[in-house]
Amino acid sequence: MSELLLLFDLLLTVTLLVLATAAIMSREPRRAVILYIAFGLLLALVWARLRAPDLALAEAAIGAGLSGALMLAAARRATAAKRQHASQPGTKGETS
Amino acid sequence: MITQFLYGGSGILLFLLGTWSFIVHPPLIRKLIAINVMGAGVFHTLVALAYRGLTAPADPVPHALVLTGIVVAVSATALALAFGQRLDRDHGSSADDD
Amino acid sequence: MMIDLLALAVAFPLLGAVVVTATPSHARGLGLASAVLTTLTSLVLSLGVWRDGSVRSDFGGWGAPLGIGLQADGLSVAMLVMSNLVALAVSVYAGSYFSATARRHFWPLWLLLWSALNGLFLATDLFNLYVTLELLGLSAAALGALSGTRAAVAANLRYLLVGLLGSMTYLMGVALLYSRYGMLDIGLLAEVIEPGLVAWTAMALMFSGLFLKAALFPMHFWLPPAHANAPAPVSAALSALVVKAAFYLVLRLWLDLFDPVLNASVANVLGLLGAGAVIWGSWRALRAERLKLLAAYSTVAQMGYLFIAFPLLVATPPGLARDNLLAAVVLLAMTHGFAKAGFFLAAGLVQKTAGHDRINELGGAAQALPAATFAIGLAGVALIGLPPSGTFLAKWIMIEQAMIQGLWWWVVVIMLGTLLAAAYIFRVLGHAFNREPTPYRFVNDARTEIPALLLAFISAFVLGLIAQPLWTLLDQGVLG
Amino acid sequence: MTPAWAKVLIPIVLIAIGAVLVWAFSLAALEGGDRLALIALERVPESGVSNPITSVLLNFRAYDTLLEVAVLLTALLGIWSLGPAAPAFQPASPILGGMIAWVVPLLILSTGYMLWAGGHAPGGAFQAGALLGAAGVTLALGGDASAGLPGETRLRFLSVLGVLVFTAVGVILMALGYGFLTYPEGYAKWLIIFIETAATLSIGVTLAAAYLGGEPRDERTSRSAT
Repeated sequence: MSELLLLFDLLLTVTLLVLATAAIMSREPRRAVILYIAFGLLLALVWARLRAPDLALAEAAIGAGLSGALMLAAARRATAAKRQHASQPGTKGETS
Repeated sequence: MITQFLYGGSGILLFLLGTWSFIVHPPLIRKLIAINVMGAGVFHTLVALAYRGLTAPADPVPHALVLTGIVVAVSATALALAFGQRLDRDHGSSADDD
Repeated sequence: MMIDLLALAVAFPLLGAVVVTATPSHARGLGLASAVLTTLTSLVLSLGVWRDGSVRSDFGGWGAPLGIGLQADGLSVAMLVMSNLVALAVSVYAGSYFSATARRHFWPLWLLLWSALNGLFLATDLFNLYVTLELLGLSAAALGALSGTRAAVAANLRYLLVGLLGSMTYLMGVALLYSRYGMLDIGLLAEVIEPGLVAWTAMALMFSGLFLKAALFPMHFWLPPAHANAPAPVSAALSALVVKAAFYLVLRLWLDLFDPVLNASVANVLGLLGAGAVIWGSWRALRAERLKLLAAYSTVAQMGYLFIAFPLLVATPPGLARDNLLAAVVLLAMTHGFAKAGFFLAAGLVQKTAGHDRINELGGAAQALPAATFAIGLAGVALIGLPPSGTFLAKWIMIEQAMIQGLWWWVVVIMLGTLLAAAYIFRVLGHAFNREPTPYRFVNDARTEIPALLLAFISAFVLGLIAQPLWTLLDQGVLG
Repeated sequence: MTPAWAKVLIPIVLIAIGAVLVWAFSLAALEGGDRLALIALERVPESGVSNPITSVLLNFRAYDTLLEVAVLLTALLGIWSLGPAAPAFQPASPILGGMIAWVVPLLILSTGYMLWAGGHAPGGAFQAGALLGAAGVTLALGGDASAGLPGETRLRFLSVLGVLVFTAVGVILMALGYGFLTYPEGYAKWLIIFIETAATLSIGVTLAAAYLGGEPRDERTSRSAT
């Protein structure tokens, strides 16, 4: 039983870290935000497992949900601006 | 105990990942994700430390701290995004300043 | 009927912010009323501490480990008095500085910042401090961007982000302390904390977060653009109070919590960074092209002096000499608060009248705005450290103590910084006085010029000459 | 932007910091006790609510929570001070519109549940407020330029309601002689529910308004179109 739980814990931790890394490394704003939302939702799951259901709810609704929605709107604007930018001749699209 | 170490350790790792990304990635949206991952690391560490096994109830004090932290983080994120949007509007380019 | 002045010092500005947000058309009147009420509360509270010793109030009736409280002792009250007087002057000035649209944004944010400041100076709980730090950081960045220029928005966005990085690092330190000692109250933690890796790491985390917020060299990069581009009354508050709050917290944690953990090498590192700040900040101030940028770099330098005090404090054995040194540091912080606020308010007036604040083109400002120029001159006296300013007394004590302890290199740094400060102040005054005098009125716009003059006057004359009460005040709690 | 030496140095420094942190936290967890956990859990019955986190947030450490609501208000005021909002989203398609008509009442209903449940089960003002805010965001996504928010006067009032009620309760209790935010015996439950209700409304409205961005103006739609 406890070995199974430990395996579950390990799996959650590894997935959590992979998602965080993916969100951080992604250059494309929209994908980064979506990965971040996935990370937040998984974090909520982990907290539910750690006997913090209040926090799981808060993280899912606020941390992943509303922060995610805010950043997603910003990323959408950024992508739109970029596209508009690239379509105009003579201006450089940003390459960071 | 091992659960605390596993999750607490991953919290520290998240904190460092966030810090690193905050330092090296200039675009605003990436900095904000970095700050939020950093915060998630701190919160995750606190939640892991509050955990006292499957049978005992967890320590409610760190939980309350984390809840406060989550709300503060979303406030800061919203404000920073509004700053970024204001810069876009003035400049007509994306928020990739500094 | 019971009156808890500690709670009211935070609750009044909060309620003021609420009222001003709900009725933006009366923002100025209601805002000024809240400002006066808050200042009065703080002054009465301070008077009580001065007479009867430190007070503490526990909210919720739970007491220390479980609940949170506020506490006022000599050190916090000294900062509280300075901050509230400066903030009141800034409020009067801001009353006629902002346009009608900017006013409705300024007042609620300003009162929120004020409640964060009062809450920070009176806090006793490590996590409560984190919340006040965030309240302070968010309101300060939003206020700084009120001038609406692209440079201001970009600089204050950076300030906001750096501030967040700082508070997250601070919070990690708090988490570490909580996991070891299971409590957050500073007083209770101080009783059980023991030197070792845990305490040391927590201190490193918390201090590095606070250094970022205090703009300690070389983490000062965000300060000059953010402070130079903010509206003048906001610049005054940011430079005089907000960075000072982070320094106060370092001092508070140092004295109350980490005293057993600390050793000379940590203090020397702080002193070294402080020395770097003094020299680099003064040099950049000397080379600055704009008046407000000069003032902002001067803040970097002046923060440096405060950190130079740490190695001196550690080297001095407990006793009268150390108490004097500590009082000197507080006096230095207070004087700089008044002086820099007065300087920025006057600089804002110059900028508004001349339409720019380029130092080389200030010719004749002294004639057009005698009161503002006089305020800059007086504030300059305090920034350089000429007698009878508080800075003079404070630097004198610091130099004396450094000589006694044989730490002559800190003396060299302080002297060098003083010379550079004299150079950049006289550079401004030289440009302001370079035309034939024409008879103008001394005071042109009383509501903006008098606050600037008063602040500068306090910094140059009052604090140095009547510094004795400060010693009495610091006896309440910190020194005793 | 980042020089090559920094690209190598920063990770090395961070890994070193990480090693120290892991070590310190392990030491802390091994040596540390759980004193505050026991004290807090023991005194939950005295707090007026049975959910320990709500006890901590709204009773033991209520002052923290007051400042936290103030932080949220600060963010909203800051967003308002930065000028008009970004252009609104396109009006939703009929199918999405139909879904929104379902989702929004559901979210508002669960806000009420979450608020009520917070006293004894997982939930509370912040989770409830977030759901209320999510209802606003959903409306905004559907093309509602005001996200269901009222006009400026009422919007301003709702956004400060949380801080107002929280502080006023504190000050009134102080004036009555109990002490700032010190609930008299027997009244804790109702005062907490009162504060939480006000805070939930404020949090929801603030989050929705923050998502929308821009100053509150009754002529909002005409402004954002330009």
